[in-house]
Amino acid sequence: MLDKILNARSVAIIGASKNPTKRGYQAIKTLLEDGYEGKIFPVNPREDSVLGIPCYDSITSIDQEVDLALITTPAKTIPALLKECGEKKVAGAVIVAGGFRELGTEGKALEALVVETAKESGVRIIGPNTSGMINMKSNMNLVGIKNAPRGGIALICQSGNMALTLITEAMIRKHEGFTYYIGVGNEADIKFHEYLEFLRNDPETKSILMYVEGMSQGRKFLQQAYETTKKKPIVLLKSGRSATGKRSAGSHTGSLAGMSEVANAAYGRAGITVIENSDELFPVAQTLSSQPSIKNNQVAILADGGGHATIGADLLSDYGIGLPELSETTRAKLRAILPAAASVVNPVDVAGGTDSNPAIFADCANIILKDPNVGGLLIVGLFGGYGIRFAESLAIPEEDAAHRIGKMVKQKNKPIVVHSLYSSYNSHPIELLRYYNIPVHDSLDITCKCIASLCQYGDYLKSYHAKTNFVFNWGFRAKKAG
Amino acid sequence: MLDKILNARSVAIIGASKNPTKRGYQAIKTLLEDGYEGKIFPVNPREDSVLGIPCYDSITSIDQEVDLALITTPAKTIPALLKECGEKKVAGAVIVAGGFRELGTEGKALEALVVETAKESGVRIIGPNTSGMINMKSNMNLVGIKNAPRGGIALICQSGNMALTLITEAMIRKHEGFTYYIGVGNEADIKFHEYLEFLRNDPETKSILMYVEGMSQGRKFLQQAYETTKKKPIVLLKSGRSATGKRSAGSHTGSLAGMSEVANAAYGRAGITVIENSDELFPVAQTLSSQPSIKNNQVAILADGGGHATIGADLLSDYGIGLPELSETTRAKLRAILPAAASVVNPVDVAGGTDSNPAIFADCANIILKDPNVGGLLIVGLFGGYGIRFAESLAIPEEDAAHRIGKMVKQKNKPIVVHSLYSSYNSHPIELLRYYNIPVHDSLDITCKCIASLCQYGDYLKSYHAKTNFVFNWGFRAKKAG
Amino acid sequence: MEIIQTALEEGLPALSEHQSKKVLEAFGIPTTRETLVHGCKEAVVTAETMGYPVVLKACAAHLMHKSEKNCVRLNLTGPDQVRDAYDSIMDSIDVEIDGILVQEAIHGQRELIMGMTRDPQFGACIMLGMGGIATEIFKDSVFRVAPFDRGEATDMARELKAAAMLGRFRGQARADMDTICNCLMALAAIALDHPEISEIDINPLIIDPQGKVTAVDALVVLGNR
Amino acid sequence: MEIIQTALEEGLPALSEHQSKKVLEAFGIPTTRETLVHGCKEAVVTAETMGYPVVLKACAAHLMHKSEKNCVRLNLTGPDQVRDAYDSIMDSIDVEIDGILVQEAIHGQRELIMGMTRDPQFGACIMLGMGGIATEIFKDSVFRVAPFDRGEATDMARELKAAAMLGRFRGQARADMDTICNCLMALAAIALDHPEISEIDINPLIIDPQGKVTAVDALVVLGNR
Repeated sequence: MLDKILNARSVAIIGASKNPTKRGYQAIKTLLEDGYEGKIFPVNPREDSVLGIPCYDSITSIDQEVDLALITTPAKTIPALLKECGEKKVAGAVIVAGGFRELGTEGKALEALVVETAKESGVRIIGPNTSGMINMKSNMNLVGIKNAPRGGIALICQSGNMALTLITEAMIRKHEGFTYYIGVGNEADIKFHEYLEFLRNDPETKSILMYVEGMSQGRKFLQQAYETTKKKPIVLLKSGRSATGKRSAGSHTGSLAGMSEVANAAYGRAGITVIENSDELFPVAQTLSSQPSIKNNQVAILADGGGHATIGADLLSDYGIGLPELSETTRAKLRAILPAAASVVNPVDVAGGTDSNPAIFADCANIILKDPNVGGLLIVGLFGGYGIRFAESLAIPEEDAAHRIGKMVKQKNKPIVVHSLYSSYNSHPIELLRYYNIPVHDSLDITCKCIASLCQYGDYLKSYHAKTNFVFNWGFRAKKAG
Repeated sequence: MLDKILNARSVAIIGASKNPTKRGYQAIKTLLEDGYEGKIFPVNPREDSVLGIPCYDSITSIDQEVDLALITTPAKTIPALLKECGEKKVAGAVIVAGGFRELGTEGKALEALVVETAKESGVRIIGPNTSGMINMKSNMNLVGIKNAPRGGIALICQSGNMALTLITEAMIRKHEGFTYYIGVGNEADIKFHEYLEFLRNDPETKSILMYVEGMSQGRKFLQQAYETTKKKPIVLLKSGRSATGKRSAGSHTGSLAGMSEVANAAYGRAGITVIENSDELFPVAQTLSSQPSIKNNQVAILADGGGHATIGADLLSDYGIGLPELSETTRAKLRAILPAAASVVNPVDVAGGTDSNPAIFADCANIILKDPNVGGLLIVGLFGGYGIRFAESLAIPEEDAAHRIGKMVKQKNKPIVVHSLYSSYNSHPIELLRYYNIPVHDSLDITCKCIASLCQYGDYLKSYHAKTNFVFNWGFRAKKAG
Repeated sequence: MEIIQTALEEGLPALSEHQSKKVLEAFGIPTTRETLVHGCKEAVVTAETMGYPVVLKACAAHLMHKSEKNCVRLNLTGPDQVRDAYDSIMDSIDVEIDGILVQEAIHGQRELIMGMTRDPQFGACIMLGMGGIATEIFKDSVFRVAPFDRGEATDMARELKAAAMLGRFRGQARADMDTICNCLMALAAIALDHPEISEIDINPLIIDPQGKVTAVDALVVLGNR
Repeated sequence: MEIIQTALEEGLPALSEHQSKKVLEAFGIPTTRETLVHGCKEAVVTAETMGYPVVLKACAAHLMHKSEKNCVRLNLTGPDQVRDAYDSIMDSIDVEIDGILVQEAIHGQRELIMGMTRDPQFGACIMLGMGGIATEIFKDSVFRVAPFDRGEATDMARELKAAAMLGRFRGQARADMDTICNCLMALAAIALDHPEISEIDINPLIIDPQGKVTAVDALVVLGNR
C-alpha cells in the first residue's frame, strides 16, 4: 500500500497555481526541474494550465490513474478534497496545510474529521502539517529542497526545518545522500512504524535516520524497529526532553513527548542508535550505513601528531571503548616502516613518518587492521591535506593511500573512520575516501562518536539473538497491553 | 622581557638553508611572503645568502641588534648556540628541535643543560619541541601556517597539530582570528603563566585560547589566570584525561598530566572556561571575546521553525540555563508584528512571519532584548538563507536585519548568538553578522555551548569579587605551599 | 482478580498495602508475612505466632503516605510494645481504616525500588531503582518497556550505577538475582494482564544480609487510562 | 610540630590514628574524645570516665587498615565488653602497637570524607566527599586547590551531588556547616604549613542527628615530595 504512495508514478497537485510564491506553483516547478519520472496533473478549476501543463478542474476529472495527491490548499478544504481523492481511487495524499491538532481543540476536531474521511474514502494521509516528501529514486520532490544528494539513507522527520538541516548538511559536506525523505507532520494517519516497515524492505535504503518529537503508537514502532535493526540501522534523535522543549514540541506538532528515560531505554532495547546532539545525527547514520560494525569494542588510533591522538584517546575512553595493545607482530611491522621516534603502541603516532610519503598511511592501516585485537580503525590528523599543506607532489601518494584505505574496509570487514583537518577542502584524497564511503570529518568529537556508534551497534547485533523471548512475548501479549 | 621576544623587531634564523624542504628555508620564505615588518638575519656559515638575503656566519657576527633567534638545528647543537645568543644579547630563542624530555632520561639531561645554559646566557626559550610562534600584528610568522586570520584571540598551544586545527578552523569558517600563536612545546623555560601575564596586558588580545597537555607550575598559572579572567576570558582544553590519553600525552611532550577533577576544579575556580570537546574550543573563545557575558543565566530563543527551537530549548535546559517567561509587554509587541500562528512565549517561533520579510527578525530581536528578564538571545534557523532558499530579493531586508542585529549587541549590552543552517554559505547577511562579530554557526550544539559559556562567565564575573581572600591567602601562603 | 474488581466497583483510587501485596504475591513476588487484625488482642496473638520483631501499620486504600501520617510502628519486640503501638496508632488515626497490619520486621542495609508506570507513548514500563539515597539523591534507576525476558531483567540490574551493591557488599551476601528478575518480570506480567492498574510501587524491596529479597511496602494504583 | 618531627626522625611512613588526630585538633578540627591506654584495667577506667558506649582500636603508625586487621571493637556498652574487647584485640594483633585507643562512640547516619593530596601540577588540594555509598559507588566528591576562604569551602559542600543530605534530612538537623568549612580550611592550612605531610584522610567525619560533626578516624601520611 505504502509502495504506491512513496513510489507514486503519478501525482496530482491540488491547488496548482500560476503565482510563483505559491506552493502549488513551486511544487510543479520543482518536479519539472528535478525531472520527476512520473506524470504530473495540476488541479485548479480557475486555471487552464500551469507551467505549460494542462490543468484539471478537479482530481476526479483526470482521465488517467493517479497514485498520489499533493494537497496545498488550506485546512478547511481538506475533507471535501479527500472524498474526491477516494472517488478517484488515489492511494494517498500529502497534506501540507497546518491548522490541525497543533492549534488546540478546534484543530483537533478538524484533524479527526480528516482522518475519518480518509478512512472512509480509502485514502492514506502523509501529514497534515508536513513539508512533504521526496523520493530520490524517481526524483519525486514534493518539498522544494534543491540539490538533495541521492544515497542510501532514508530520512523520517517530524520537522521540516530539521529535514532541511540534515539534507543541507549532506549537500555541503558532500556526504552520502538519501533514498527518501518523509515528513510525517502530525502523524494523523500513516504512522512511524508503517514507514519503518516499508523502508526495511526497500533494498536501496541502507540506514534510517529519524527526528522524532513524539509518536502516537510507540509499541508498534518498537516492534517494527526491533525487526528493522536486525537488518539495517536506525539512528534517532528525540527532541522535547526538557520541560521547555516539551512545550515547544507541543505547540509544534501537538504530539506527545514522553519521559526521555523511558524512551531512551525503549529505543535502545530495540537496537536503535539514540543520538542526543543533533550534529551527530547525520554523520552517525552515514557511518552505520557504510561501515561494518565493530564486534569487540576495541579500536586502534593512527595519528600523524600527538594532539589529535591524545584527544581522540580521551574521547574513545569516555565512550567506554578499549584501545587494545597491539601484538608484537603488529608493532614489529610498524617499526619496520616508521621512524624511530614513532609510537607503535596504540595510539600509533607516525611521528613524521608520512611527511615525505603519505602512502605509508595505507601501509600502517593495513598492518593495524590485520591485528586480531583491533576491531576498527580511527585515523586522525592531516590526511588528505599533505598535498595542500606540504607539497603538491604529495597528493599522488596520498591518493594512492586513499584508494587502498577505501578498499581495505571490505577486505578486512573492519570499519575505518577518518578525522581530517582538511575534510572541508574536499581534496582528491578526501573525495576518494568518500567515494569508498569512508566517513571523513573535521570534527574529532563527531569522528569518535561515529566509532562509538559502530561499537554500540556491533554489541547489539551480537546480543539480540539471545533475547528472542522478547519478541515472542511481544507478539503474544501485545493485544493485552493495549 | 617577553615583549621584546613576542614583539621582536628583528629575527635571526639559525640554520637558514637554501633547501626548500628545510625549515630554515621555509621560515625565511614565510617571513618574506607574509611581509614581516622587522629585520631578518639568516645565519649559516656555509651559505652566502638565502632567498636573496645575505647570510651571517654566526649570530655574533650580525652587526645590528637581534631581538629573537629561531633555531632550526638539531637538539645537540642548542647549548653552544644559546651561548652565542647570550653574547649577542638576544632576548629569546624559539627552539624547534625535538629530542628532549619527551625522549626519556638522556633527553631530559640535555633539556636541563639547555635551560641552564639559557639562564647563564640571559636568553629566554620558547620550546623546545615547538612548532614555533606567530605575531599576527607584525606578520612574524615563525611557523609556516598560511593565511592565518588576524583578530583578537591569543592562542597558547601545546600541540602543533591542534594549533593548525584551530587556525584552519578560523580560516575556513571565516571567524575571528588571532593576535598571537605561541607553541609552548616542552615549556622548559618560559612558562604558561608568563605568557598569560604578557597577554593580559596586550590591548589587542580580547580572549586567550589554550590547549594544554600538562603544565609544570600550576599554582603560578592559576594565580595569573585569576588576575587575567577578571579582565579577559581564558578558554582552555586540557587533554590526557583518560589513562590511554595520558600515555599519549606523556610520550608527546613528556609533560605531567594531573587528575582531571583537580584540574577542572582549579581552572574553574580561577575563572577559566574549561572545554571538554575540541569542536567547542574556538567557537567559545570567539564568543567570549566578542560578546558581553550574560548576567542572569536567562536566555530567549528566536526561531523560524519548531524543530530547531525544540532542540535548542533541550540543549539550553541541559546546561541549566533558564528560558524566562517574556513579559506581557514583550508578548504584545511581538503579537503586533507576527502572524496569529506565531508562538510569542519563549522560544519565540515566527511561524512564517519572516517568510516575506526577514527584516522582521531584527524587530523581534529588538523587542525581546528589551525584556528585562532576558539576558541574551539565541537566534536559530534559516537566517542568512532567505535570499538563497526563498527569493533573491529577500537578501536585501535580510542584510538590513543583519546590520540592525549587529548593532544591537552594543546598544543593549546583551549578547546575540546565531545558529544558521546557511552559516557555511557565507551569504551577505551572514558575512555582515560576522562583521559585527556576532558568532554564527551551523551547529546547534555549538551555538548553545557558546550561550552557555556566556552564562558561566557572567556568573563568574559576578561572584569573584566576594572571594578576594583567595588571592590574599594565595600570595601570603604561596611560598610555604612550595 | 477479585480484589481489584471490588476496589474498582467501590471507586477506590488504589489498593491498600495489604491488598496490593496480595496482587504481587499472586504473580510470585515475595512479600512480608503479615496479617490484617481488628483488635489489640488479635494483634498481640498474631505477633506471638509470627515471632518478634514485628511492625504495625494502619491499613487502608486511601493511606498512601503512611509514615508521614504517623501510623507505622517499627521493630516491636514484645507483647507490651505491640499493645502500645496498636493503641497509639488507633489514637492518632482519624479516618476509617481496614484494620491494622501486623507484619514481620525485615532488616537489611540494601533496598531496591521497583515500579510500573504507563508511558503515553510506549505503554507499560517497569522501573528498577537502588533504594535509599541512591534513588533519592543520585536518581539511580533504570526503565524497560514491558514485557521482557530474564536476560533483559538482568541487564536492568546491571545498568544500575550501584549495581555493585547487589554483589557481595560490606560483608553481606550477593542479592538473590533470580528473584529480583522474577519480580521485574512479574510486574510486567501484572501490567499486561491488568490494564485497569495504572501504576505500581514497591518501596522498599529489602535485601537482607543473606541476599534474600522481600517486598516490604507496596502500592497498586487503579485507573484505566 | 613535635609529633611529626619525631615520626620523621623515626622514619615512619605515617602517623597513627591518635597522632593524626592530634595534628587535626591543633588546627581546630573536632575529633573524638579518646585516650591511648596500655592495659586492660586502664581501658576500663578510661571507658567509665568517658561514658559508654565506647570504641576500642589498636593504635600504631603502621596500622593503616584497622578494621580489616580485626583490631577494632565498636559500640561497647559496659566494663565487661571493654575487657573482652581489649583482650581479643591484643590476642589478634601480632605486631608492635602504641597501645589501645579508647574512644567515644559517635553515631550518625550521615558521614563525610575529607582529605588532602598533593597534585603534581597544582600542589596541595583538598577533597570533600559524601561518605558511604555516595563516595564508594557514586564518586560524589569535590576538589579545591588550597588555600581558599569560607565562601569557597561552602561552595565545595554545595557542589556535592548529595548536598541535600547536609540540610535537614530524614528528621535529622542541618549539618554544622560552619565547622565543616573550618575543617576544610584547616586541612588547607595544614597542607601549607607542613610540606612534610603528603596526604591526609579523614574518614569518616560523622554528622550526628543534631548536625554536630566529629572526625572519627584520621590518617596523616608523611613524605616530602
